[in-house]
Amino acid sequence: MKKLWSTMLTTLMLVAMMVPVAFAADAEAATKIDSGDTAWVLVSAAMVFIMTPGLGFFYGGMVRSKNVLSTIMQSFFIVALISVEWVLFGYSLTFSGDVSGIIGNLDKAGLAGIGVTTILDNGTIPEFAFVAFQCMFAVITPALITGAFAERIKFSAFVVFSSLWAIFIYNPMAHWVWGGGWLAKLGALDFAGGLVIHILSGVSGLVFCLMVGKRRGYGKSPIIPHNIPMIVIGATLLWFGWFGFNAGSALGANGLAASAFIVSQIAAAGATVSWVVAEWIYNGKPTLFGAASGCIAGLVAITPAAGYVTPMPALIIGLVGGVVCYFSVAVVKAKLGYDDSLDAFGVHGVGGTWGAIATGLWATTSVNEAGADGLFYGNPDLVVTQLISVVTAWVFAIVGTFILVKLIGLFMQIRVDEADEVAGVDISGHGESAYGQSIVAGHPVIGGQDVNL
Amino acid sequence: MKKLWSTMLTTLMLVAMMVPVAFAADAEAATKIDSGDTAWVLVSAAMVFIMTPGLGFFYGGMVRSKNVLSTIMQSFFIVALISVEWVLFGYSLTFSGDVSGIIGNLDKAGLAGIGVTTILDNGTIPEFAFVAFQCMFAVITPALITGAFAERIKFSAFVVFSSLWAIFIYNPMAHWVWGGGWLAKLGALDFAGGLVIHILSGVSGLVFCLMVGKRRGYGKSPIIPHNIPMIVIGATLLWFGWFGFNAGSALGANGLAASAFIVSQIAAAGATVSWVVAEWIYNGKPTLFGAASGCIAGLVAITPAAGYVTPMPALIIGLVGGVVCYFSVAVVKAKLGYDDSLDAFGVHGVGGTWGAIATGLWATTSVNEAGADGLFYGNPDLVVTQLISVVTAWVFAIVGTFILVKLIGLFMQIRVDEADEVAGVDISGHGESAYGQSIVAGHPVIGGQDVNL
Amino acid sequence: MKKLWSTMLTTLMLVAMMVPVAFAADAEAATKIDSGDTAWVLVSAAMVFIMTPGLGFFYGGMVRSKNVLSTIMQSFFIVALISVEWVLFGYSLTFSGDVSGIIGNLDKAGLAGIGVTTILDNGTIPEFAFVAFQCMFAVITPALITGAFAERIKFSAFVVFSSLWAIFIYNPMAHWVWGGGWLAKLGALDFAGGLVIHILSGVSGLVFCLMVGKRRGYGKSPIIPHNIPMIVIGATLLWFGWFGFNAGSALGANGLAASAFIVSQIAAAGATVSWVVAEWIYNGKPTLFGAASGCIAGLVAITPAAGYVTPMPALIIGLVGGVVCYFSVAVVKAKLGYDDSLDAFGVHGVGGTWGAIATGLWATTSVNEAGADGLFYGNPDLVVTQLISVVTAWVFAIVGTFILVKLIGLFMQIRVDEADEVAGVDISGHGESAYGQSIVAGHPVIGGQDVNL
Amino acid sequence: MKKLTKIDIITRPGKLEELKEALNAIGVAGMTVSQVYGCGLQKGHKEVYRGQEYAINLVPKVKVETVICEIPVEKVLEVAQKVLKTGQIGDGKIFVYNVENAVRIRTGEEGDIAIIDQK
Amino acid sequence: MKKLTKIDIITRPGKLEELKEALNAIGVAGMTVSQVYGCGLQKGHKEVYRGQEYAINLVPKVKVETVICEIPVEKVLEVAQKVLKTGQIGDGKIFVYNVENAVRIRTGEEGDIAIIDQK
Amino acid sequence: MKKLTKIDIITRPGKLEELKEALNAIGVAGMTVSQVYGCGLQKGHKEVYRGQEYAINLVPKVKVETVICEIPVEKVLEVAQKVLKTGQIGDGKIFVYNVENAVRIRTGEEGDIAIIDQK
Ligand SMILES: Nc1ncnc2c1ncn2[C@@H]1O[C@H](COP(=O)(O)OP(=O)(O)O)[C@@H](O)[C@H]1O
Ligand SMILES: Nc1ncnc2c1ncn2[C@@H]1O[C@H](COP(=O)(O)OP(=O)(O)O)[C@@H](O)[C@H]1O
Ligand SMILES: Nc1ncnc2c1ncn2[C@@H]1O[C@H](COP(=O)(O)OP(=O)(O)O)[C@@H](O)[C@H]1O
Repeated sequence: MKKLWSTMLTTLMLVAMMVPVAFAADAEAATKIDSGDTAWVLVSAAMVFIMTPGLGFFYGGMVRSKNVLSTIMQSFFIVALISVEWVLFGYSLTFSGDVSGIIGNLDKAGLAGIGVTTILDNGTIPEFAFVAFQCMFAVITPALITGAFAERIKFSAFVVFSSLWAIFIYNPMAHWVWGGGWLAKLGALDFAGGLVIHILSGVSGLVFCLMVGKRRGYGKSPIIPHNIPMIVIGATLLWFGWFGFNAGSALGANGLAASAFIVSQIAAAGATVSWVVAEWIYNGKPTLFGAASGCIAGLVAITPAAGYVTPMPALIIGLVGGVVCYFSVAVVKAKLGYDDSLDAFGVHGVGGTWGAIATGLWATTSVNEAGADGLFYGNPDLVVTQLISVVTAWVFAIVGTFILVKLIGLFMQIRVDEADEVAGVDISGHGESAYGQSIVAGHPVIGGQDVNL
Repeated sequence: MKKLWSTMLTTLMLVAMMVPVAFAADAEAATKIDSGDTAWVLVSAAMVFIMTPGLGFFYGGMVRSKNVLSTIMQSFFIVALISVEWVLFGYSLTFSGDVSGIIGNLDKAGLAGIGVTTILDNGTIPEFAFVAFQCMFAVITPALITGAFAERIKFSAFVVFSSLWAIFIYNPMAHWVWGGGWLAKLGALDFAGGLVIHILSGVSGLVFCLMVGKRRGYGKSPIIPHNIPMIVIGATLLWFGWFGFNAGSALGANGLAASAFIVSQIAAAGATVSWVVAEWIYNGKPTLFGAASGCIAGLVAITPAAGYVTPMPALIIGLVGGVVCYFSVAVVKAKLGYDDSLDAFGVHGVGGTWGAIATGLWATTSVNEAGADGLFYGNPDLVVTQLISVVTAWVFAIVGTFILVKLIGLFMQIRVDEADEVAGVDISGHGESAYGQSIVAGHPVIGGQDVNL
Repeated sequence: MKKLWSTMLTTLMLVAMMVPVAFAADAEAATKIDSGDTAWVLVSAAMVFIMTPGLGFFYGGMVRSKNVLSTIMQSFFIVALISVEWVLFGYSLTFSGDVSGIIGNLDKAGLAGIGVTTILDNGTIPEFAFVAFQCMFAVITPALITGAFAERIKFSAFVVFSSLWAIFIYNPMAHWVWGGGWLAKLGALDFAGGLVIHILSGVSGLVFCLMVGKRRGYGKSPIIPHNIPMIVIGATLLWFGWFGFNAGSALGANGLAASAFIVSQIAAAGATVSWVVAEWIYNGKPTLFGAASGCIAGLVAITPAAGYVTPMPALIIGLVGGVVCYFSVAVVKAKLGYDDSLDAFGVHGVGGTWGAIATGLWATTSVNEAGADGLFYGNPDLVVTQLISVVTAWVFAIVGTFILVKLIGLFMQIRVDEADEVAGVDISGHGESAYGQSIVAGHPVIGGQDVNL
Repeated sequence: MKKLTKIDIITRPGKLEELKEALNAIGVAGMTVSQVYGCGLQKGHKEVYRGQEYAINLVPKVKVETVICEIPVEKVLEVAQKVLKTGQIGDGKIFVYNVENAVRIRTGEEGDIAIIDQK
Repeated sequence: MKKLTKIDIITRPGKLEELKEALNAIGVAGMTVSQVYGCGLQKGHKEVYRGQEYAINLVPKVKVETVICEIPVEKVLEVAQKVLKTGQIGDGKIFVYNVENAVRIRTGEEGDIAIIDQK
Repeated sequence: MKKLTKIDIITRPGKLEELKEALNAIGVAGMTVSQVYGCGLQKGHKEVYRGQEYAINLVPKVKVETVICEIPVEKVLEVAQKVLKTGQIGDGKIFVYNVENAVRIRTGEEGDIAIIDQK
């Protein structure tokens, strides 16, 4: 790469001696891989990768110990499942060409036509780096949904649902916003995925949990987290990875990336503080679980705005995001009585909606020329566009998930049997116990019969 | 960014054809963002970020299970609290201008005047990247103190103390050393924070724990770590993040960064080996807790020296650091009888002091022209400067913390009540249990009264 | 660095005006540090670092709770032990010069002659960055072996074995393949360590566990994982770090790195899916432990091929790798009856062998000109070369480990006493309990006698 | 001193809360609960780790111990059965023992008054 | 109703599986197991945390409780001793108690039939 | 054979070490300890998870079981009360039971000698 660069440079210099070259040089430069940008996007991809297992721990700590493996499994397995889907169809459907603004084509199915030297269109990084980075986004989105139906779903139904949801809900929506589809043309702003990721997953989770019903005992016996440190490990990995998520979405190591980085930190910090303060006032005690929830709420809220807003608005977005999500999980959910087990909707659906609207309020072209000015910078139109895109995401998630769940229900059982739910999905669905106790005797079964080796 | 670069390049070349340009080119180059340097500093910021929750696990594993949440909470919440403080005042007080060598001004309060295109003075990275990177340093420093008073402090007192300490102790000291204050002018070397971070926090911790008194039962009943694997998870995240901490302090992806990286690894390795060997000889068994403590001791010791020393001195710094810290926590603490719960002083105070002195011994300008030669490179002056700065940090930490704790004690209760300490701060202070047991029955309380949904 | 670059540039331009410079420029460029490449390799080193403690958790979760600390300790301490060995001798023996194709010389012992400005031969990064990156490889390899003899080895014997193995087995083999030794000259391809790391460690583990015998109770009483979430934390850190491992091996942030990154993800995903599907069919349930094992199997299999194959072959390599490793641990091991405690051989030995052969099948110069074409690209010779190198690695591991274990057995006890094995190696070997229970009473012993402070 | 009787109830963990409330309702307020594992007619389950299958035949149960004197034993047995009976194997057992004496540590009271709580 | 007897066996955790099988073999199928810590003649061990030494004198043990009626107590004692005896300090103790009554919750059966399982 | 008596002491976990030492001092060396949860007069506490409040009414306690014969029961009761009494609700209870027999597995000794340790 370096050789290419210097050969080019030399040629360039020779040319420079003879003709006015300002534009030529510009064009040339645009077709080169920049090693710094590439390093940043590759690291970001790895950081976003770790978010999904991290989400597994975040969710896994919240469930009862009899369901922790099934919960982590949903996030962990989805990394594999959707990565395969993504390289086979997903990437192509999302980012290759455009069919009537609705969906991409299949030209890049199986990553056909992309090679080591292929550079991302209008980018400075290898297209493979972009494929990998976006793969991690495609992976985490359906994983977020799993919080809504945790502790009561059959693994087989989950696998089918997640695959179909990725293909029929995620890929189109991502195409509309990021792949040059109709929402992109409309001017909707969604820097790192408020619409595509958080609203879509949160609202889908709400629909799914309403359709599948409450966990047995919900509201009667206490269903409390079995391991709060595990929740915090998850939140830590999520927060860490989110820097790649938001700042990596600049697709280069530049001022915009740095700006997205700092505003993400500010919003996460603001929401952590505001969630904790809210519960301190409302429930009388500040909690670690609240702090861990707050940072996620803040990061969700800043996600769509990360590349468009300045630090102080980010602080407001975070502060408001923390309080709004707190009330939606602590008060609204209890009032309405649905069982969104781990608050996929309360945090991602609500936080994402707030973030998408806030983008319409505080976006400014001083941060990002490719963006737009929001309401507080004199442009009320952006709010309207953002509202349209929010409604679109809600409606698409509701309708799509409803159809998918109904459809799958025709062919297979979605919810586990009562006895299995009582015993716990870890044992009944996976044949494993999270915390093997020395006291739990038993004996190895070999070849189907008991033996003494 | 790339376009800017090539436009500049072209212009440059045209100029080059007409005038001698050596200096001009230098100046020009200095005002550009380098994508590789930016990528490295952003990643480093994310890596330093993860150290503070990591510290939460490191500390959390060491306490009894009834206090694990309150301990993790102190580190986790501080990330949010100090990030907000940092962008509002801290960054400006530390790095904006200089008022009589003592403190910065408030010109950059709320990050005013910093934009996406603002480049760090004398740097090759966006200023936002520097703000974020330094934010993580400001965050971890007060978090380190929490190890000294773990298991017995009210959360409210902790919040007030940490905020005031950050503003009145950390910001000035960081300004003196890194912000162009009087210690910087004196020539004190502190590459990544031996003085500013480790001595300051460790000594402050010692003062605080002496003022607040021992934990109930200390020395009578065994107060042993409830989860050593959790300690190791913390140590792992700390070690990982420390590469960003030390090598990121080069503020670029260059030879100095690589050098700081390798010497950090060497010192960490040396101290791990020497701590384990010391306890093997002294207590008869090598322990994992010892290994996890040793690596931190080594990393602390190399922190001030990381950008100034070569590999073999780094090995000595690590080996000595491990042994010195081991004896300070295993022998000296027991002899003196103070209750620094998790050895904030024994590891950070002692290790940081050793590192700052060692920098005076082995620093060499062959590693860093911006540094100085130490005693073993023929310059005894540096040791004196280092000793002055060490004494300064100790005195400032002692006086500052003493005043703050006294002051806070006037307005609020610092230590939890006896009954709350016995029950554990998790339940009494936060209303949470770390490890929810299925057997712990109870029922949901809704709207203040029992209901059966 | 930037200044150097621009000074050079200016000089270059002046030269450019007078002479034909194509080659000169090339040569010049090759001797510069590229900040993007450096950033990527430093980050990769940190990522590979975290793999070894990660391995500790991966292995630690699989053992019984009485042995978890001793198991994590083996991985954690090895980071320190081998890092010291590496900077003292290992790096020099592996990468400095070449003595008859067999081993390097000692010119760079103690990293002599490497400075802040030393650039890697034929590279664009500081040599220190390469030293650090390769250090992490040297560290993880003996750590992988520990899975084979977990739960029954004395720590002292482990320390001696690991040190000798690193010097006499790892360093030579790494030199043969990567340091310009005879296998490199033969044309063997091993991008990130299928031969050097996985076959070598896996086969050595098999030999060791056969020599040391089964754990007491193996096959009679259930020896089941004590903490599956801990296994998944380990697998997560391994998967995350593996991006640095494989893509970092490009030694630059370029198209090859991006390609290695995406094929690693694809293979890991493929193997996770195929392992889970295999056990679902064979044992009736899909498990999280299976998913965590599958991703590692896939990553092992793609390691040697990562810089030579395109995405679709990577998918096949992963899918096959998952199934092959599953059957080797679930069926073959049980049939043959050896006790490779945590399947170091079944996953690394078998997966590494498959990957090395697969490289011979699907390597293509379209991905990497420095590589070669494999069987499916019309060149059957590569398979032969790969088979020779696989056999070499097996034989070397078998003979070397056999000699080392016999030798060590002459001087010290390798296996723990029966009573210690029953009590657990944590207490008997390290004097620690992983999970301190509040109920486990006792009292502090100070100065060898009981006191009441 | 009235006769003191200890009743051990071994049953499914999920029923604990209900049992506790039912016993409270008839005046049994004091009890001591522990986590136990049981085996009997109820089948255990199979677990699989890396393809190796294990028959796990201890099932998690909860044990409630309560010492009573005023409230008739039959009443406790009746209430407990009512709450705990599902008719499925594994509902558990109740065992009744004689107690020789009881002490309330806080007050030093012995015998029946040691366990009679005045609200 | 035959006399009901409860036997508590406190022994090394590693012996549980063998004990359970041996008891099953003589017809004792129902039992309740819990994890306990014991102290007695058996020495505990030293643990060290950051150089501070602690004498830990509670040793992990397992407690097996079984209520029997048809199978003679002696037989159970004999079988248990055979399986559990290693001759090393710490083998544990067996305690025998009288039981006044037993109830099988699932069926409401009381007395001896409550614990006699028909296979 | 002297009469064997089992004493169950249920009390606060933090008092375990002191209790153990006090009992050792009067010659009670053997005991078996387990972790239990109790409810009674002592109030539980409130926990809050994401704004949902739960009344947790089982309090962690420790149960010490010791079978004695030579040492008088009253002495044990007295010593235990002395150590454990704080006067606050939740100090716990002591229950005394008759034991029919005891066996030391290591030696096969039965009855009182099974629990008399010669130092
Ligand atoms: N003889 C016994 N002694 C002690 N505990 C028993 C006995 N029989 C059963 N149990 C306990 O009761 C539980 C339920 O018994 P089980 O035979 O499985 O079903 P059921 O109570 O419906 O007959 C067991 O898991 C065990 O804990
Ligand atoms: N008097 C006792 N009361 C209750 N449990 C006892 C008593 N004596 C011993 N135990 C239990 O038996 C276990 C073994 O006793 P110990 O004296 O260590 O060895 P041994 O059984 O070989 O004499 C102890 O750990 C304890 O759990
Ligand atoms: N009737 C009882 N049967 C069994 N255990 C009891 C009984 N009453 C109390 N306990 C145990 O004693 C503990 C303390 O009792 P509590 O009523 O809270 O306070 P106090 O002992 O001061 O009266 C309880 O937590 C419970 O474990």
